[in-house]
Amino acid sequence: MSDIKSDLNPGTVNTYDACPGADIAQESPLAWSYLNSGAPAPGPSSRIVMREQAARDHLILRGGAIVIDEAVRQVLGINLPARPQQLTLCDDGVSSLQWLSPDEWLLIVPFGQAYNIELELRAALGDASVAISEVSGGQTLLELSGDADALQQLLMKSVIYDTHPQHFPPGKGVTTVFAKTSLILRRPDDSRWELVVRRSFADYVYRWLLDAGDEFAIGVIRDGAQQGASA
Amino acid sequence: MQRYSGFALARHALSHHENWQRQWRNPTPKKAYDVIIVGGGGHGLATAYYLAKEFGVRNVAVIEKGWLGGGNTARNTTIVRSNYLWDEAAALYEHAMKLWEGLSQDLNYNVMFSQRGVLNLGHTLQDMRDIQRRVNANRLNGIDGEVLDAAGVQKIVPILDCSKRARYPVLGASWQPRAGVARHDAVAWGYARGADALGVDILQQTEVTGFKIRDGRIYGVHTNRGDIEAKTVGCVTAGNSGVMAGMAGIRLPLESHPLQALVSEPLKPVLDTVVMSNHVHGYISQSDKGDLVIGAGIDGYNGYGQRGSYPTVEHTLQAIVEMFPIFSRVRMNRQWGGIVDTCPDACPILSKTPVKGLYFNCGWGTGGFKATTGSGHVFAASLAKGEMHPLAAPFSIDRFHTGALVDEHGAAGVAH
Amino acid sequence: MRQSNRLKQGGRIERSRRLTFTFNGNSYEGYAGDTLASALLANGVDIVNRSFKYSRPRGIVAAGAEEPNAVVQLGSSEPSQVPNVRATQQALYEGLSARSTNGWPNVQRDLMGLIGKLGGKMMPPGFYYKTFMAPASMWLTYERYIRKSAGLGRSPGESDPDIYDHLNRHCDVLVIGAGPAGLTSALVAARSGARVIVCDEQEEMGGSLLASHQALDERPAADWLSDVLAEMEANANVTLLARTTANGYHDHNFVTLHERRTEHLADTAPMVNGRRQARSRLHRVRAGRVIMATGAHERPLVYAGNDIPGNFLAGAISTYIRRYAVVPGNKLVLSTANDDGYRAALDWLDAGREVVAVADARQAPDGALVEAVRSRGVRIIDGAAVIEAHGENRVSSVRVAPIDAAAFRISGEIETLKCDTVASSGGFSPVIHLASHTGSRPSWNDDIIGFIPSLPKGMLAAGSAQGLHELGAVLRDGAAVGAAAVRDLALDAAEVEVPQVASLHESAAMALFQVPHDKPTLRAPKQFVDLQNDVTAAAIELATREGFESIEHVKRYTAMGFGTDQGKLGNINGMAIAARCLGRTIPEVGTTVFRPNYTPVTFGAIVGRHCRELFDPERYTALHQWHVENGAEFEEVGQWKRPWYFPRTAKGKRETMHEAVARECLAVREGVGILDASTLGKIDIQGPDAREFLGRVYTNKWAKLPVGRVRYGLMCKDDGMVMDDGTTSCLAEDHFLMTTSTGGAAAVLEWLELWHQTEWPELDLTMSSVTDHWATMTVTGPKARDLLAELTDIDLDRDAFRFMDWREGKVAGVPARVFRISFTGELAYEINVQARAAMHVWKALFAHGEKYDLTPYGTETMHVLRAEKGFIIAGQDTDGSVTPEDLGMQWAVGYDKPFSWIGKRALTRPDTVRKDRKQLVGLRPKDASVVLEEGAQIVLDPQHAIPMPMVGHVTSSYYSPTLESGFALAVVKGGHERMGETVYLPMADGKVHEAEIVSTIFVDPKGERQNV
Amino acid sequence: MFHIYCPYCEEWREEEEFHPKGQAHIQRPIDPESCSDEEWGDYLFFRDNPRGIHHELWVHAVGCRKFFNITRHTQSYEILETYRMGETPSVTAESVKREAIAAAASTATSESAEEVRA
Repeated sequence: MSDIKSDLNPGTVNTYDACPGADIAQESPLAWSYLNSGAPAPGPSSRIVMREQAARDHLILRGGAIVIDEAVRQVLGINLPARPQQLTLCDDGVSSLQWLSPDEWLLIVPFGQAYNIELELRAALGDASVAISEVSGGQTLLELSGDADALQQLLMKSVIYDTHPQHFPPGKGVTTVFAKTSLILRRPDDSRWELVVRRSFADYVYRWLLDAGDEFAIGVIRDGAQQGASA
Repeated sequence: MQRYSGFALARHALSHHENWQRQWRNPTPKKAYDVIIVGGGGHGLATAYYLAKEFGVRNVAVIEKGWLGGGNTARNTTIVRSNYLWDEAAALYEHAMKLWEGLSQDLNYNVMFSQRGVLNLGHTLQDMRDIQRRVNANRLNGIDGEVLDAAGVQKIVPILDCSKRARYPVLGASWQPRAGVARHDAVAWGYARGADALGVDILQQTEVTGFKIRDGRIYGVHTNRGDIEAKTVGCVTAGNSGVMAGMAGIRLPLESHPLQALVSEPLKPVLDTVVMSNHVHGYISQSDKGDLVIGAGIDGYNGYGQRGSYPTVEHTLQAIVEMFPIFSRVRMNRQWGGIVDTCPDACPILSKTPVKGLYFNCGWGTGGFKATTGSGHVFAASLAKGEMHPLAAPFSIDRFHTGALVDEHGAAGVAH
Repeated sequence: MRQSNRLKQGGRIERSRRLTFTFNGNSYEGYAGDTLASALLANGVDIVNRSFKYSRPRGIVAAGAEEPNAVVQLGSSEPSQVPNVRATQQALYEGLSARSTNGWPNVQRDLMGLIGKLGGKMMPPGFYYKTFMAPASMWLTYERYIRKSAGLGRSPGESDPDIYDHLNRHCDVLVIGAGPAGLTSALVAARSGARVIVCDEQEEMGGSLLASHQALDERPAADWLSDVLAEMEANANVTLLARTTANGYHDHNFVTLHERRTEHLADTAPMVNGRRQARSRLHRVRAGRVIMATGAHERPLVYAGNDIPGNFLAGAISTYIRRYAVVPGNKLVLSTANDDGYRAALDWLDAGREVVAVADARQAPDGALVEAVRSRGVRIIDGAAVIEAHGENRVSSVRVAPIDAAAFRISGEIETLKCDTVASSGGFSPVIHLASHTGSRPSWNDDIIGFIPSLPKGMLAAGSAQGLHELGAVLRDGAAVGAAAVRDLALDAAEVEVPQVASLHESAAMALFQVPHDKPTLRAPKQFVDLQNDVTAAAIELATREGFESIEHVKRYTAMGFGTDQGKLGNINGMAIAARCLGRTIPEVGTTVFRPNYTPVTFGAIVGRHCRELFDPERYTALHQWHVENGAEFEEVGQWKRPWYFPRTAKGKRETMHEAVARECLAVREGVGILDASTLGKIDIQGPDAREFLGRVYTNKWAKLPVGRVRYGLMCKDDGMVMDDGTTSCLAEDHFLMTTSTGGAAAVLEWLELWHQTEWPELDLTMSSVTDHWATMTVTGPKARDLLAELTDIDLDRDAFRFMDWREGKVAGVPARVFRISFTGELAYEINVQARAAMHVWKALFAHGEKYDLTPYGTETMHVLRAEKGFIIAGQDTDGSVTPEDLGMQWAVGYDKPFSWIGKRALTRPDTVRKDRKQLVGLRPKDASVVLEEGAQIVLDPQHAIPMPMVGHVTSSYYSPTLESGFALAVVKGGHERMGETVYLPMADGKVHEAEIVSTIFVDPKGERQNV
Repeated sequence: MFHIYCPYCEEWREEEEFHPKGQAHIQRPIDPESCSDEEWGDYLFFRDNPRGIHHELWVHAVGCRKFFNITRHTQSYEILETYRMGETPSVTAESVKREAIAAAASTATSESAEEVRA
């Protein structure tokens, strides 16, 4: 292409570090919700605690499992979760990689790392046709912890997927229907569930959880809310 | 035919009602008829009735594999309206409406056609544009209609939540006062009684198993009770039309889908008109018995099972409770499903076919009941004359090849 | 009268907990553990309602879901009203307040009853089809009076104070019914390690065991019951749900269970620890196997006067005596055709009351129960039945006669016996409703004299639900079925020792439905089949005489089975009567079909939490808070809340929409405005074949779009009709960013995936939605460049950053992509930043924008500005019947592209090449002050008679402050060839507007302003 | 409500996660320009509508977003098979008919043949 601006793009795919710097005031998708619906603090009777982990970068990887597997082993030091519904946690306790479809994975990494990881992955991938799209601004991670029975009940009220421990052991994650929207539901370990929620639906999900969780005196820890810049 | 009236009722009461006659005979099939109608639902029976009454064709058989009026006629939510968008559809449905308006007297059978008005609610600016477009077109087509604002709607239906609190507040509505509801079973029975009295043979429990076709022309049908001959055959089998067409080697652009409905327990009168909403997706009226009659949406998959998926019912009741919060503690008694044959443009097929003498009347989708009268009338005219009636002509199968669709989706996205 | 019918001992009630309640305004007492029905009977209340059609007094006849009469209005306040509650299924609670649903002025002395008596003769089935026809204009008036008598209870007049919820459940085995069969099957499944749910509609689990005489392993049935329940409660894999009715069986073993969580406590749900709890809950269960252990309903006999209060089902008598310690009368006559009916006589005797006689339709019955009754000195009349009950408000005597059931006649002398209570038993109908919900047709079985289920895949039936009768057999069957269910699921079935039950000698039951009368049915006193709908045997006979021969016809003509009990009591009797009248067998008349629900379910429970604020998601952009704080009015666009306009308030006066929009429009045309465009769909497309793919899904060309450039694209379906539009930017040779309309975002992505996955999988590309990732802010107007220049490091020089270019750089310190595209016709920059920094950038723009009077604008102004430029909105200016050519957008159609892109072929069909298709044009009203109505129809001759030929309609119409005139876009037949012609728009108020057909571009036709 | 085995997620999932997309195996004509209006109309609008075994295209919309095929009976609603794009069904109306005939031949009773037909 004659018109290609080399400063704009040297390769066949555009990579661009669009992460707002740590000095920029950032808002999680729940900023409006905290203001509008409040955030009940967890109390002694709270059987469920909700906490947003906003300070994360999210990447979608799409392409063939074999080439991506090699690249993630090289860059992240983990195997690609190649089985359906598989969720793999990284050693840093923050990053994770999740199967979304036979050619699609969700990579969650600490805030500000998406661009460098994308570059490293692309370098490792070489000419392989793999797409990497950053979606950090478009979704957030909600963490639910507390009494296992209450959590189970809350999830049964909200998602149509079978969340019984026999059917949903740690290390699993699914995209499913949540109330009248969809989200990714994951179980990183025995103590927590995670919801990956689209930004524009986050307020609905939040209000739903407060309402459905009321009988368990659900509480909200807000310290994750504005962490984007400081993480 | 015994005349029905209040006086007749009193007279029969004196003889313990022992002397009422059959409403229709149970005849033995003849070898041949001038016209065979396949399908003894509302549309088929109406076709036979008008053939005999208006067009002098009385040597007619209606062949029904089950019991007459037992298909969608028995399963719909009984709404009758004619406020369709496109000229062709509006003309056909308004023709039907005019026949509805004298039907009880014409049949001497009270079909309880009750012109209590139909509201189509608008909840978005685009809804309101569509409503204005439709009402303007209706008016110039001679069909009654009015655009109401939210206050106007509230006046007609005080129990409707017209507040700003709603997720999708009511912005206004179209209002057709002449529209309403009718007693669906009575329509089939009234036409059956009327047709029978004029000499039409209604053959129930008789199943057409094939067509007798030679050299591209029809000569009759095979049935489980033997062959029956006729040189004109009209197929009016709704959800089963695709299967019937297959027997004649014809393909139709139809898909048969489940359409669900439900009723509440009977309640003292609380809702006098029909209220429909495309946007929150539900419609409701109250029957003379007191049941709230509620329509659910069409299911997206093909199905002949006379049932659909449960979430469709859930979504419908969510919409009803959103519109009428006071109904939250009312209880749902029964749900059921019909099989609707839908066309790509949400309009029917009234058409000749490549087989000479074989006609189809189908594809009414969710709009079949309200068209019963007009559909029967123009189809009878077409069968009697061998040429499609002018009101039926735009609905030929050809349109799917020329592209001349009559696309009512924009105006009639909701099932009813 | 204080619980005069309550026995001193026995029952499962808690005598220490006295409860007060009111019925029809009178105060009564009962006990915890009572149902409303048992408490009313305990207090000697005979008349609980008036019948629907004839207004006859009615009493309680049954003890469960099959009760047709005792249907009451519950609720002590307006919002807590519940219509049509069956008293037999309503637990008593302190303060319960109930009323009869019919009866005027009251249920005891009802005036309508007079009309029913006098006019009843005039009301055979279907009478309304035969009258009220003249004159036609009077029907609505007649109907108003007919409607007055409609309905049972009434709707609340105020909104529901309660909440409801759903639980989505999954299990290996769902057991429906916790009677002897259900419990043994559940026990096997639970011990086998399966995930088990057991539900039962009653207040207590146990079913028939709760009132059983029989010993299990030589212990009282209740002891075995509590052991089993305790074991299952302790098993973490078992969920026990009492007060929970399985209402609907759906495809692939999906079952809805309705759990009444608080209805036994109060009419509004009490708070728990200061928090609200759901009044009732719907469990949406997906089960590996479903075991239908739903038992059987007793059938009453049909005889004259069988609706007078004091007529009961025999089994109901036993239930009231044994479970509730209530004996609802003094002198009993039993009419039965089987041994089971005798249990009522035994219980009646045990309660210390008199059994006047037993009329047994069979000759010489000798079963153990028969002999037990005989041995207590009760007179048993063989081969006889109660043919008629007498009494006004309570049975006072019966006529008993020997009958010849086969010949349907009285075969001997009739005698009259004094009594106040009649119990009847015609046999048992398995409760098979759920099995037929998905269309399976049950079949008639002569051995059990009833229908047995034909089971859908994945469902098993156990115990009396499949016609078993004897308790020992029922228990063994339950265990066997439980084992079969777990084996189906590839589990090893655990051993369970089934308790031993002494087996009783039983004499064979006889098929008896309608009892003959000394008069023919049409002349005999009313013999009721469906008590709730007042359907009599005569009505069924009349229907068959009139040609209604299928049972479906009979039901519809007579309304039999359409009540809230759905014919549980009467339908089989009705079928048998129809069969008798037609000289056919029951299976020849038809089968019985059922639809959900088994018993009615509250709308609220089905709706669950999906109401009020949670009815449907509201989608917000990252800037929503700012919009709210700045007074925006919102428009619904799909699920999004988009700012519609931003009215300002000056000197206490708030702008009208017209004023606000005019101000916003001028700000953009003359200064600079800003729009939150974040809701546009955005799709990130990567891969070597991305460009080829674009060429196939868009109508225009993409082969040569250079990196750094943006192009407008139009998308059609394969029928040639426009479906969506938007811009797509080339980010790199193999990388594009597509935008779609707000409403079309999800559908377009699914559409593109459909083509890629199913039609062209060989194309190497992937697509991901980045709609929510990027926030989009459109800065537009002549001063847009000046403003943006203050905040960005991007070179904004008009030649370095041209119209339809995009660039990367920082805006307000945030990395951004900026697109120089324009939907307003003015100089415009669409700034995309990650949504988490959107508010920062937006606020920074306003901080710098103050000196330019940066004006936020909403969708309304956006629409005016785009329409002035002739830009379409897909879905507003198109409706699925408009081609690119109809829009005059041939410039966006690549006729010579090598691949036959989606929609191309359809453009050459006869109808799409018609010259007189409706085409998009501009309309200029002759009177500049007129803003045409959107949706107004366009005619050429406004004098034409109705129906008036229409040639098109207005799709978009606004007032333009720039033109100082109304203007519109419209589609008009052959419009492209009619420039300059005058058309007319006749309105509802009689006015006829005149307008001129003009170009769709009203402002800056050469496009110079966007290119400055 | 259907319970659907997603051939990509390799799990049974609830119908609410899926959208039906009409008849499966509709092939867009390779060279649309050479199609007659009749052929193009057939491709656009005419679909099989059997009472019986039907091959349908569905998408796991809330899930892996993959399109796949379902072979389903439109009267009983029983799902006989799900299979990935590009695969051919192993159960068809013809195969079921063949098996029914074989089964009827192997069992002497006419009753079981009746069942198979139903």
